[in-house]
Amino acid sequence: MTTIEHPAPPPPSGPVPWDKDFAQALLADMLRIRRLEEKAAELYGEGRIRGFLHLYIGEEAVAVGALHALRAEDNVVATYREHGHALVRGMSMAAIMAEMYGKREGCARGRGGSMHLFDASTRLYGGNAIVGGGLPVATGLALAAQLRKEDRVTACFFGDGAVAEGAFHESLNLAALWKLPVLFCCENNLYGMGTAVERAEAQTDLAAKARSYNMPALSCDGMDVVAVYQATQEALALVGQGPVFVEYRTYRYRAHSMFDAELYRQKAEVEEWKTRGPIHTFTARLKAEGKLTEAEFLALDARVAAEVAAAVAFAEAGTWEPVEDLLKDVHTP
Amino acid sequence: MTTIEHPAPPPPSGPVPWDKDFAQALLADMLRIRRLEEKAAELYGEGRIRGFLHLYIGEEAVAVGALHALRAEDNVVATYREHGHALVRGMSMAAIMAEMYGKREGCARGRGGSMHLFDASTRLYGGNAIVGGGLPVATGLALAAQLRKEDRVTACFFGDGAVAEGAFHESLNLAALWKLPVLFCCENNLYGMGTAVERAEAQTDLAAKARSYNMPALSCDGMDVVAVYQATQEALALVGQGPVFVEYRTYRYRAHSMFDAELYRQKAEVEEWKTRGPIHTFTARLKAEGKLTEAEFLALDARVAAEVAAAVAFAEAGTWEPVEDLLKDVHTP
Amino acid sequence: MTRKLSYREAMREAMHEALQNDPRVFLMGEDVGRYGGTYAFSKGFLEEFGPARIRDTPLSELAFVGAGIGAALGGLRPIVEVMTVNFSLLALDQIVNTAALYRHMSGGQFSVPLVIRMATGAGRQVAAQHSHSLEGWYAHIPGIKVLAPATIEDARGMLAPALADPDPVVIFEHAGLFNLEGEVPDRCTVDIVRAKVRRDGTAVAIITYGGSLPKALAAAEMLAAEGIAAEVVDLRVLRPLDTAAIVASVAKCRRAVIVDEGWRSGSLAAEVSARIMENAFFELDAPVARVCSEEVPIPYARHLEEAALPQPEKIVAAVKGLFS
Amino acid sequence: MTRKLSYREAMREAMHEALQNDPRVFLMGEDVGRYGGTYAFSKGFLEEFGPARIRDTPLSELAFVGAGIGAALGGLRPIVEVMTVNFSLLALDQIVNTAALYRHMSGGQFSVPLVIRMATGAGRQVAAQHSHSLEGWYAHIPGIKVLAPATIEDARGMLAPALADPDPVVIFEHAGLFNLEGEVPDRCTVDIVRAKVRRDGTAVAIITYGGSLPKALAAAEMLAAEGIAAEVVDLRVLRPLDTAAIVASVAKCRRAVIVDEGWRSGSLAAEVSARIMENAFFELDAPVARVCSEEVPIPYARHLEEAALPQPEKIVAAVKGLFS
Ligand SMILES: Cc1ncc(C[n+]2csc(CCOP(=O)(O)OP(=O)(O)O)c2C)c(N)n1
Ligand SMILES: Cc1ncc(C[n+]2csc(CCOP(=O)(O)OP(=O)(O)O)c2C)c(N)n1
Ligand SMILES: [Mg+2]
Ligand SMILES: [Mg+2]
Repeated sequence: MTTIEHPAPPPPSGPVPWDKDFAQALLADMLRIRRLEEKAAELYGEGRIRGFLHLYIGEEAVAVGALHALRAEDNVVATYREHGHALVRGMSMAAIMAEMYGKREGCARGRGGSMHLFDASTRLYGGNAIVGGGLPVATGLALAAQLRKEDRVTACFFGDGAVAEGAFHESLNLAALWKLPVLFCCENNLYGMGTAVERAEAQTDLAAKARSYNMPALSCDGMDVVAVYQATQEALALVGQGPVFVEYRTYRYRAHSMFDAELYRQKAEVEEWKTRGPIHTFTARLKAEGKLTEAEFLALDARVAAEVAAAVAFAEAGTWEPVEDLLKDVHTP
Repeated sequence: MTTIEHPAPPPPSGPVPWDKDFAQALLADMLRIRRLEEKAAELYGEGRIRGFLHLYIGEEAVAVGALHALRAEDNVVATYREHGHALVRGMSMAAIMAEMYGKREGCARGRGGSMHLFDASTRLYGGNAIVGGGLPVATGLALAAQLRKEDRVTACFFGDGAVAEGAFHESLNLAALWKLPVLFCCENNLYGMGTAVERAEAQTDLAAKARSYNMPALSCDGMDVVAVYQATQEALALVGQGPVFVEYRTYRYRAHSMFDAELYRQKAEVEEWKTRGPIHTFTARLKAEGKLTEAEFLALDARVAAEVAAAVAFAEAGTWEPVEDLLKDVHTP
Repeated sequence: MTRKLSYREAMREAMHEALQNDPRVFLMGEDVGRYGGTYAFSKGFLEEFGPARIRDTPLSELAFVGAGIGAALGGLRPIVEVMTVNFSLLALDQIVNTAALYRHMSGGQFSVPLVIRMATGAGRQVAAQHSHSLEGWYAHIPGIKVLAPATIEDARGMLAPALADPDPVVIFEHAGLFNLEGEVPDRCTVDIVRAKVRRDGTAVAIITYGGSLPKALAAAEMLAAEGIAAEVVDLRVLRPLDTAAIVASVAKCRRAVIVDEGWRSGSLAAEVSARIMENAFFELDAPVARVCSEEVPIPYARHLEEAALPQPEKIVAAVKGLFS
Repeated sequence: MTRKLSYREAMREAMHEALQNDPRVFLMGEDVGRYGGTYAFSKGFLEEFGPARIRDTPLSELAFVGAGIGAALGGLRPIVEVMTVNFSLLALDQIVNTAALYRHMSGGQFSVPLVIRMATGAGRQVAAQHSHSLEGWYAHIPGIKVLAPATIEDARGMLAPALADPDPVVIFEHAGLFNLEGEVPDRCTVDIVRAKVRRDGTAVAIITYGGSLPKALAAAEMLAAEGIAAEVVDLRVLRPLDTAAIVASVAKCRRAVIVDEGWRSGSLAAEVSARIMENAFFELDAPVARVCSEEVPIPYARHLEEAALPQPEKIVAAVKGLFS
């Protein structure tokens, strides 16, 4: 194949509508995710991290733009590809790293690992390793907010692959029927594992699918943190009347998990999308607009590197949950 | 409530586009279903029939119009409300009645009862008491036809209630994605048990929902056997390119099953729909067009009554499967 | 003081009380509202408590059970009614992969105070797809509690402690019991911890639960007429099982028959038998026997259905087999 | 003549052969095609057999398993791959309420010649939602057969008879075995009826299946070093169970330990224990013991996961317990 099967969108352009501090904060978060995961991949190679590890590299603009548009009182439900969401939501890099090490100092005391990051203090309801499994739960969280008259949106992240699951259909219908404050955040990275969206969905316009539940649906360039933030804000403004669906069109640069020969896509396709990388395009725009100097970028990069190093050190120094506590937390004491 | 929640459509009108024989055959089938079920209800009251019994009374035009449009080589998958489908498809009234009696002479040797009528000889793949349960099976039957290059459509009947099930979503997507020859026949009688469609579906235009899978979708007046037949034919003409969805707008006159206080709908609503009854409106049209005389009608009615009486006699005279054969047919010998 | 109630009325009262006492409690499921409940358990609730708290759901078992989990996480105390255990298969993923795991997987951060109720069992000629008894499956899952009220008192009293439990509780209500009547105390407090001896005896322990309890009691009556004093143990709580009560009864009677409407292979009865093996082997005068459903999809015809299910006569025969 | 194969290669060869020999056979499941199979079992198949017979499915477990049922009814011989048993919960309704019941419910008119394969088991630190062992659940259902190939030979040989079976067969492939290697005969024919003694012994019967077989054999080796000659029985066919083989081994050894990766309560091990109770009680010199998974969602951390699962050391300890 010489033509690229899934061409990348044009690179993001236009002015960044934010002040320097806010813009740099978002850039920082994208970089934090990137570096954390690069390190995690390395540690996986060394056997420090085991099990399944799904990297978000390439998709950072989505979690960063979307979660910065949310408020602290909102709920977040994520997938197994959720390091970014946990981090942006406020979980410390150290707690994430320790969890991936399986250490007691991890957010879930080492019981969950990479796919199961939970944080009650930031209303992060997990990490869920069942595709589509978070959708009904998010719907119920929104039902609780509605019945308790709490001003709280539940943002539920899921992939394009999840759209084929019955859970998607049932949850979207329920949320729309009951006008629940759910933000359905579809991270369309064009593949569910090795299956391209056009080989999984008869209707590949996922926003059109969502509209069939009588709910507003938007799409945006998920490689552009500005577009993500704006679309999410726009969606949030509509959530008062019921659920809203947002499709973030993005791309995964790395393998699906750590075992994946990537037979299902072209190298050239990945390379093309990499030229639209959310971090370097945003960096370039900020620089062009005078909102970031090279020195500031280097300082930021160094801060992030230090944070990663500290997180690794924290995880390395962590302890093991005693085996006698194996049965702890099966039930509430 | 004084206004009717779910008003009936205007009565069917326009010429009946069929010759006398064909028209009378369809009328006969509607009457056969009606009388069979009236008798079944009576026998239920007497305890001759037990378990669940779901009557199709009011909806006869759907099975009759749709199944007459199909060919013998097509497959049929139905629900627990399937006496009509079995009968029109060609199962004898005697075999149906005996099955409802639990007799060995029943189509499933008394193992299935009312909800599980099966007939290999007419390609009736059941009777399924799980709402939505037939949809994946029908999809697979169509896959077999496609792979074996057989010219065979699989007609799958299901109710409005089934549309909320994940099975609906997954099956419609699969069938559309793989362009399988399935006719999705939605019997929208406005209620799933006691839940009106607008209390179950955020989008109550079920054909619009089906279109979101990129498949053609039609709606028709399910109280008019002519409209049903024509819509089904129109749909069948499109099945070559993949699945097609047809919504038959109909109404159930009786309770959902034999235990139902019908608290969820107005008596006036039922009465209004009864004035649009598929049998008497069609009878009137045929008479008006000179395609049926009163004498012919009476003769037909008498024939049907005799068929019902013979079916009851057959069932009464039937035998019980020996208890020693209880474990038969758990596996193929 | 006691009063007479049917099982149906008892469940209804229990739900009514919960809805009245705790604004966090709500009821959600298919046809719980306008229809009045499939088995009339919630008749009149919609009018009394309104549609926000008595929620008719679409036919979306996976999503509304999952929504129950989310609502519980969000601070409510949902009672989710799955019409029957047969349809709960569609919701199992949420129950097993989400509700049961949440607390442990989150390192103790989140509990799921959810009550799921469902009708179970055969015996009404509703045929293969509507006659499952899968209590044993649920009792296999760490992270949930499983209850089987078999008496009017338990039907009346088990819901309150289930709702007070911070973790998911699944309640199985056998459809064959709904019309049974019995006396209940005015203030009906029962635990959800222990099994209970429903009839004292010394010759054989008949261990059972749910819809088989009346059959076991009938068998005990028949055995009494022949001079065999059977003890009848109602497990009540299917997870975690009350091993001590099982062992105590077996140690006393030295013989045991387990009655379980589940299919024999892999039944809950197997677990009870294995526990007796492990904890009371040396107390046994005869091998423990099981009376379960035959390994066949439950047929529609009455005589075949009866033959497929445990019956008092089969229990009596099994007991006598232990003495021969 | 024999040759060396890995479990993965054995399964791959078995599928390859079936696809080559029978045009009715096709493979359907998530990522069986372009991706080459989640565990590389079907690498290269798409190129060789084409997209009509190697069908990547959307993530719709309920529908594609149900479509397998329909395709089987329609005259094909589908191999449906459910990526892991964990996700099979989403498809259980079709398996239990449709596939298993079809033949009986239709009075013998329709059979469903469907093979469903799925990976099962824990041990790779994939945490609570990806570590279930629900073989025992499936073994509870009348109308299906359940296989657990635990050796390279069985991995190579069980698919053909499963495909030849006119009724639904579920095959569990323990992910911990995929890289194991072993010798298989050139023409590999195995039955799907009988259990098999994998190591002869006289002092204790260790009865197991699937991913626990290597652990049981390791335990037997350790016991041999201490002078205890353990026999190891591989159940192989989990439904219907080969009771005769179990009883024969127990009768010979007079002591038994059952090893099962399922959670202890309601495990398949309970059924085996109950069958020994019923059929070999008087042959026993000690109560039958079980080594199962602890009753906890399987944790991610390696040391906790190891503690949660059966291990050779635990088996050895359980065996020794029978002699004290
Ligand atoms: C119900 C279920 N089926 C299959 C899997 C295996 N699996 C894990 S991730 C994945 C792909 C999901 O794709 P998508 O929803 O697009 O999310 P992405 O991984 O692209 O972020 C699959 C098939 C699973 N975890 N759960
Ligand atoms: C999965 C499932 N959920 C619930 C039920 C109980 N039930 C039987 S019929 C029915 C209503 C179905 O409504 P619809 O699909 O509109 O068909 P209708 O009965 O109106 O013909 C319900 C809820 C069931 N049989 N299966
Ligand atoms: Mg994706
Ligand atoms: Mg309906």
